[in-house]
Amino acid sequence: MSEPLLALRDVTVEFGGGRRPAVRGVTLSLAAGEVLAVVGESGSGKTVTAMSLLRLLPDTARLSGTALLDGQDLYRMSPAELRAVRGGRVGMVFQEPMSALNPVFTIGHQLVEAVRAHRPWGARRARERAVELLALVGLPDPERRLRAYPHELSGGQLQRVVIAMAVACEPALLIADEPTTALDVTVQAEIIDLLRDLRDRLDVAILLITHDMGVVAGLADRVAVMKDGEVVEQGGVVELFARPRHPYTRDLLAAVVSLTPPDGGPARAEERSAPSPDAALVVDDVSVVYGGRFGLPGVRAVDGVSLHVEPGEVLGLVGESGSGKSTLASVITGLRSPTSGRVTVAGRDLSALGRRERRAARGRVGVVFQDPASSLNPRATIARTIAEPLMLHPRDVDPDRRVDELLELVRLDRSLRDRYPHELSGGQKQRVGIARALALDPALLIADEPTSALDVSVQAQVLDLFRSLQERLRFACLFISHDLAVVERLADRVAVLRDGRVVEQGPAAEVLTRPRDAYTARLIAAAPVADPVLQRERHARWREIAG
Amino acid sequence: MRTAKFAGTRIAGAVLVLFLVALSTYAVFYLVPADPALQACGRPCTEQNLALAREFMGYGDPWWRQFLDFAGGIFTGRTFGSGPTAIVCDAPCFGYSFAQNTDVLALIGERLPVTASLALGAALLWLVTGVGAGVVAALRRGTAWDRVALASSVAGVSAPVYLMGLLGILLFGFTLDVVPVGGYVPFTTSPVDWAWRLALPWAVLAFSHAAVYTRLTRAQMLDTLGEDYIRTARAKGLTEAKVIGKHALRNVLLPVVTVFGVDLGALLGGAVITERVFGLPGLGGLLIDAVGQRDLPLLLGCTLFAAFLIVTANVVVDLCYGALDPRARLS
Amino acid sequence: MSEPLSVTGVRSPWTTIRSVLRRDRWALAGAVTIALLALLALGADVWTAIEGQDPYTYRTEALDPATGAPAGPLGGVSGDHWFGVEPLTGRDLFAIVAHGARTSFLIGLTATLLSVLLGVVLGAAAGYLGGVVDRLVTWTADVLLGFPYLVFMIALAAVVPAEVPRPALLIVVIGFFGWPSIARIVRAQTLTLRTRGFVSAARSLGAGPAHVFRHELLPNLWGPIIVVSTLSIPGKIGLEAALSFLGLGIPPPTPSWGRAISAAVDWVGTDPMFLVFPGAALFLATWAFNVLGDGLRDALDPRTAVLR
Amino acid sequence: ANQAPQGAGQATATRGGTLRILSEGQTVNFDPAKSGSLAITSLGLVHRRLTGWLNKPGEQARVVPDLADAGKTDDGGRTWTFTLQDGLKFSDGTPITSADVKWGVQRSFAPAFSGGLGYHKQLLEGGADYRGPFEGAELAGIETPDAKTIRFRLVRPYGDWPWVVSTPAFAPVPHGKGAEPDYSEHPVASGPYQLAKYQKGVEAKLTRNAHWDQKTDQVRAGYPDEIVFQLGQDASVISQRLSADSGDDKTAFGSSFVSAAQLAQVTGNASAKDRIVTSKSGALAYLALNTEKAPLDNPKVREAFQYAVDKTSFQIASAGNAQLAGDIATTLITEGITGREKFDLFPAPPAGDPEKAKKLLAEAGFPNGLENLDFLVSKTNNAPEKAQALQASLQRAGIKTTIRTLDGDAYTEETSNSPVAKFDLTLASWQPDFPSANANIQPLFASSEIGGGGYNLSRYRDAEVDRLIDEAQATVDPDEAGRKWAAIDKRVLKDSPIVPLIYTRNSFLRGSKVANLYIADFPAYPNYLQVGLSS
Ligand SMILES: Nc1ncnc2c1ncn2[C@@H]1O[C@H](COP(=O)(O)OP(=O)(O)OP(=O)(O)O)[C@@H](O)[C@H]1O
Ligand SMILES: Nc1ncnc2c1ncn2[C@@H]1O[C@H](COP(=O)(O)OP(=O)(O)OP(=O)(O)O)[C@@H](O)[C@H]1O
Ligand SMILES: [Mg+2]
Ligand SMILES: [Mg+2]
Ligand code: NI
Repeated sequence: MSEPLLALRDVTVEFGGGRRPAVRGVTLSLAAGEVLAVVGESGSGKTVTAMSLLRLLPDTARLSGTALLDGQDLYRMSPAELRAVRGGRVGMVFQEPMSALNPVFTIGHQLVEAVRAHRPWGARRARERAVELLALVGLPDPERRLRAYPHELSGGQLQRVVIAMAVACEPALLIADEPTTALDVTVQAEIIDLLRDLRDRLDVAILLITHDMGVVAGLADRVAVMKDGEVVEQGGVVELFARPRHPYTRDLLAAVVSLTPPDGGPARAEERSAPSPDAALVVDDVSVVYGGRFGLPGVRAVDGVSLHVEPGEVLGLVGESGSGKSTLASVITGLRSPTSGRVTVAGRDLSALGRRERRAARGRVGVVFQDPASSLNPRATIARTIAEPLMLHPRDVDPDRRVDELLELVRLDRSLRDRYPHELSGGQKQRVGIARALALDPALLIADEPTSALDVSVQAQVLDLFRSLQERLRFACLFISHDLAVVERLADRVAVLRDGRVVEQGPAAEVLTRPRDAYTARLIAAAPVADPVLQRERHARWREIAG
Repeated sequence: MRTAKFAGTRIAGAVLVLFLVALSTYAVFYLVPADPALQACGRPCTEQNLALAREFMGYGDPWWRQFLDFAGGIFTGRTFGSGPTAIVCDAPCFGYSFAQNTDVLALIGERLPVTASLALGAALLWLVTGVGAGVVAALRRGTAWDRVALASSVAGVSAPVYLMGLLGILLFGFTLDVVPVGGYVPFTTSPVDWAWRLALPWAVLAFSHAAVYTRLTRAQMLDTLGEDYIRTARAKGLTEAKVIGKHALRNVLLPVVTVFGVDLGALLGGAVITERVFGLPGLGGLLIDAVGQRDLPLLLGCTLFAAFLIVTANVVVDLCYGALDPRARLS
Repeated sequence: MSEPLSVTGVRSPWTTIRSVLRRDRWALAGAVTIALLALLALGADVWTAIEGQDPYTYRTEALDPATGAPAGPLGGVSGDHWFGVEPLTGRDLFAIVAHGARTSFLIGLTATLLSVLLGVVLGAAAGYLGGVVDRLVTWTADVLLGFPYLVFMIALAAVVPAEVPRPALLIVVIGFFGWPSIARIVRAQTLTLRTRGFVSAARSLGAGPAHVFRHELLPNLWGPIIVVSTLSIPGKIGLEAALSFLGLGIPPPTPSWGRAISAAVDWVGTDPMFLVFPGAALFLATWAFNVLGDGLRDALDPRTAVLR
Repeated sequence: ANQAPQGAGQATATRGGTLRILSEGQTVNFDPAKSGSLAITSLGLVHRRLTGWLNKPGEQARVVPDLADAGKTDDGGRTWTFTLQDGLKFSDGTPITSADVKWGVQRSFAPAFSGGLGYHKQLLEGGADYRGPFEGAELAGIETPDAKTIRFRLVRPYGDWPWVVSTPAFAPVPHGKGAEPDYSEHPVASGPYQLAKYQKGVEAKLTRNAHWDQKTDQVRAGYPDEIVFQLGQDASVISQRLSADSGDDKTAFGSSFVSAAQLAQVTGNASAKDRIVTSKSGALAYLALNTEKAPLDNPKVREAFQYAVDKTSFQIASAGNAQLAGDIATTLITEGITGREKFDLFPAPPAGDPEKAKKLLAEAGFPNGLENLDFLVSKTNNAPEKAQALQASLQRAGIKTTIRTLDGDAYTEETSNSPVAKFDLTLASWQPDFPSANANIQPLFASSEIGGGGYNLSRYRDAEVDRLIDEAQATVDPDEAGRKWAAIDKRVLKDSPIVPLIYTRNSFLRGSKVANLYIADFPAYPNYLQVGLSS
């Protein structure tokens, strides 16, 4: 076996404060052109391990062990050597794209900078490269996007920018931490394609951290499974999927939900149920236009959308990245007023209510935000964040007990109560967001990608919880997700959004098995399955449809 | 479009602010138990003389009338007295100072270059040193650097400018004899002399102002360094100088720019003490004289001008927010 | 709002301060200095009684008959006069500094508190609510900043009846004129903060402006607030002296640091100790509040709290 | 016209060079109508008046001829005639005539040019409602029978008229000129210098007036070729610069008083110490007692104050030591003034006699002293510091005071302008505008000077004193008048409306090359007209 490109030996990461090390004795290796997928429990130390390689952990972290890149220890490099590696030899995609970009610089600026940090290029040339990169990650209209600020892009779009940045200088090693979490399946498929292409063409080695077994199945050569800071099992992807040895791996694979394959039946006729008088949520012909800057035309992010959710019903909202899902959610939650159209919650138009009533009505709506990182106050502990709704709408419960209860519900350890957001893993933050949304037993829940950062086992638990809660409390839910399998499991009805318009809606089982719209059909075709062999076949087929 | 509308509201607001400043200055001035005409009454002062002086200077009318006359003068000009001794102040007339025998606008115009040289130079100096020291203090948090930066900041704000000025003159002017003391040489006459003579006043003014910048920068920098995008910038392989000096600093600057706007606006209105100590014929001396002599027209002129600068600085700052932080753009 | 959430992570300020003091040596030094100065102020009568002096009695015999400067080296420091004496009067400088601490602490701190309070509330309201509120606040701030407050003070000094307690008047006046600059800083920060996800999250839960201010904005504003307020203390103490001369302040002979310092500036050449003692007291007080402020800022920022 | 050089170690002045005067003020005013300048300071360099002052150390100031002779009256002081010298010329070369003097006086009546010394305005016939010459009217009280004679008719006999015509308004202004408000920036000169350049806040530069003839002038020496006023300088910096004595500062002197702190510093510097010029005497510093308000309306209570105050601590608070502060004052008439008699009605040690004061208070019905007197002081001139010294000394006699500081103008408003006075005590000082006892006493104690801008701060009102003042003013013979004033001095002090404290000495600092900078007994300012540079 040739000299590995990257070799981790006995890597341990500790965060002071007498806690258990976040990463313990991890030993991994990666050869050029190889894709190693790291999967595992949320909070098991995947991100910490990855970030330790570029020494990007906060000062509180203490590293031990060795991490050799081309035989050189990353942990002992001088600042100058390290700088050459960062973004040059090693590119990194961060887990939370929405906070990973500097809010005060344009996308273009940040991309150009990444290019020029390692290439002796002029501004013009770097800019051309930036456009090329954006096109490469499938961001439409790259020229215009260059001038956009991060807050003007959707979560998926930002993720693609972050990927573009990571591959800007054609690194030898790409560390991708959940690179596809926020992406709809079609884009996800494209990204996987891109990564594979990079690997094939440039012999790039990829350390892929993901919770999505479909992605693993489609891309990885080898898999390492982490739990509780340790690598519990590693091996070839086919081998591991077929014969998992460690019980945790087995659990993990068992927890994977997959989409029911299309039954090939005829497309359904268009159906559009009218909202009942006591619908929990009615969205009536809503449009949102983002004003353009400096005379540029605005973006019509939501375009005449009508939806409704009945009490006790789960409406799945799927659609490609940037199709306006989050924008619609922000309108429903009252954070943004629609350019036109009307939203009624439980029969009442929130914007027409008095302040007090509106406040009370808000208490009946729970929201899970797409970006867990930025939706948590960095100066508040987890417990306070979760208890916040209880402070706003005091209930007859002991807030303390309720917080524990909620933590339990989302499978978070009680010991996290007094931590601050920056001390949590991505999935942990996401679960905090879910706990907060459930704190008041809402009548309507708006959940924007609530499980995107969760590993399948936790995701399965959370989904089960969701289901049972939903059955018990009969809350209505607008469930935004890119994961069709999850939507299928959870939703009663599905609406498909594209370019701000609803292209199709109907009962989940039917829409997902017998799509009427071509776009929906493509989405379904692109959904990965957690079987390496099957997934590779499917992918080839998808390429034919897409191409 | 939106920027234009924003600028429009801001300008309308600025005019309103100036109007309010003028109005309240007038109103307050009439609260002051001192008769400006007393200055022009001479010694011995008699009731009759006093009444004459008052009438001539236009202080006979009720204050709001006088205010209207003043406001009108801006558009139409004014004439004081009559006959051959009448004083004509052409539009835009911002008042006429009887104590200085000059039209207020001309007086301000005469003094402005001095104050502007002083203020802008000092501002540049303190901005660079203050922010620089703040960055260093943040990066070397808890070390001797940090402690020294703190102690000198505190010294800067604690020591009266007057004291700093005197000590500076004593040390650099007389004992070491490295800089000339006092006086002002216009930039147009000799840029070198100009800078050389202003060096000490700049340093003194900067020292007393830099503290807030150092401390604010440090605090904001510490906040910002914890952000994820700093991590991203590092991961790109940017030099630390770029990560700090660009990615972090840009996010740090918002409050700094705010203070800067306020400070600069206030300073341009006259750095009273510094000008006095260094014998610089700037607006500060003019203002102090105006207060001391109850020279209402001059006082009002100076005040309005200072307010104008402050408001302008604030408008510029508000526009800068947009440039510095796209999220802060007013919607 | 009541505070039922003892366990939910909002530590009471006292716990924060205590934990800061335990971990941060410098903050501890600051706190100790503040405590000592407070002790000096509160026990001024006792200390000066021990010394056997008071801040009012003229002791011209302690002066150099040729110049009126203190007789003896170091500004007349001796067993009788711990800090020496004031030039031209021979009043005991230690007594002046100790008794002056009362005036200066009272005025400097309460006025700072008042302007910070006003500045933070108004600034946050302007930045968060925007629109009319924003315009009103910015305009008022601009008017106040541009206002010839010197004239106003002169007018006030002559108009306010002597019955109005001077310290209260001073605090209100100094506090009131101090808020605009703080408000502008807070406003600038709030403009950035209000678009952040966690603010939206709170709003979507039905949080009103008061809640958002208290629980979301304020914790993220501490940095600049602490900096600006701790640094404004010496300025406010100096302003007290200036206003005393205009007749708005504490009338002489009641000692105050500001007055002592401004008198001492003229004497730096001949009697530097006259400046050194009150100056050092002011420097120490400011420094102490700043290091303590730094410690608090760091403690309030969870990302840096664990360091050091 | 050459004075023997005075002052310790000063070299003899020679002709030539540039003299610099470092000044705190932002402006110097060279408009005679608007100026309140003494006859021997800045304005005198540019403008001559009808008469001038001759003041030498150790001698009483005398009125001497300047443009004209010292004046004659033949009806007991109601009509005064002055004859101009021959060969007088303005700086533009035109001859100076009596019409120009008359024009100048008339001009001072124009409302546009008020603000200067105006002792003549109430005295000249027709002056009460005269509004200046610019609308064509003439002042009835002035006649100019020929180009060299000028005659003044007064509304009442006034013995000090020759002093009055030494005030700025009696400088000539070319007939028909001077209507413009900024005449002060380009005045037509009659003195040895003319204003060559004037920049407010920066400098005023005087150069020689070629048409001035030394032979006609006995009060001006005209030594330097150029005199430059450096304006807007800080007092401390001035004293730093002059003590350092380097470069141009060698040929400079400061026009403002050297403060106690600066004196202490300069005293420590051997070379600078010799360059301090201190007046022998000066303005009367006094504590005014509001005679209209209880309990100070009781003369007995007021007398207690004469004993209660500690004049030594006041001296120290003023200048650091008695020597520099000035002698203890016991009379109203200041040194250097004709008729001054030295007496002490309330003999006490310099530090006061608190026991005697207590006794007097007890006799007056205040055995426990006085509580809560309002002690009003201006914030200017270190008055608060000096007031504290008095406060502490009054306290010894059981008199408790509260100091109230006011900004200079607000202070003037309350003390001299408002019809009623709220204060009990106030600290003031008075320097007469011309060297006559009249100018010492009348402005401070005539009942006509209460309120309305007058300086009778103690609001002293006594019909007999008023009558005596009128009488003394009408006396033409200086010596006889002097005796009358001295009697009034005693008469007034018997009532204790004020407590005389000290005759404040003023100290000035000069550069090492400045010569002939001396201060006579009156006034306590250097005579600018005689200053020159040593070679
Ligand atoms: N700065 C920190 N301080 C203290 N603990 C931390 C810090 N960062 C992470 N942790 C803890 O370390 C553990 C590993 O976190 P890590 O982010 O590596 O998880 P992960 O495997 O990436 O999970 P996920 O899939 O949810 O992103 C978690 O328990 C987390 O709470
Ligand atoms: N503040 C803004 N200004 C301008 N355009 C914006 C702004 N916010 C979002 N957009 C644009 O609006 C469109 C819809 O964005 P939205 O965030 O609703 O997408 P999304 O469906 O949630 O996508 P994703 O699944 O990637 O999160 C995108 O094209 C985005 O670029
Ligand atoms: Mg992670
Ligand atoms: Mg989204
Ligand atoms: Ni997923």
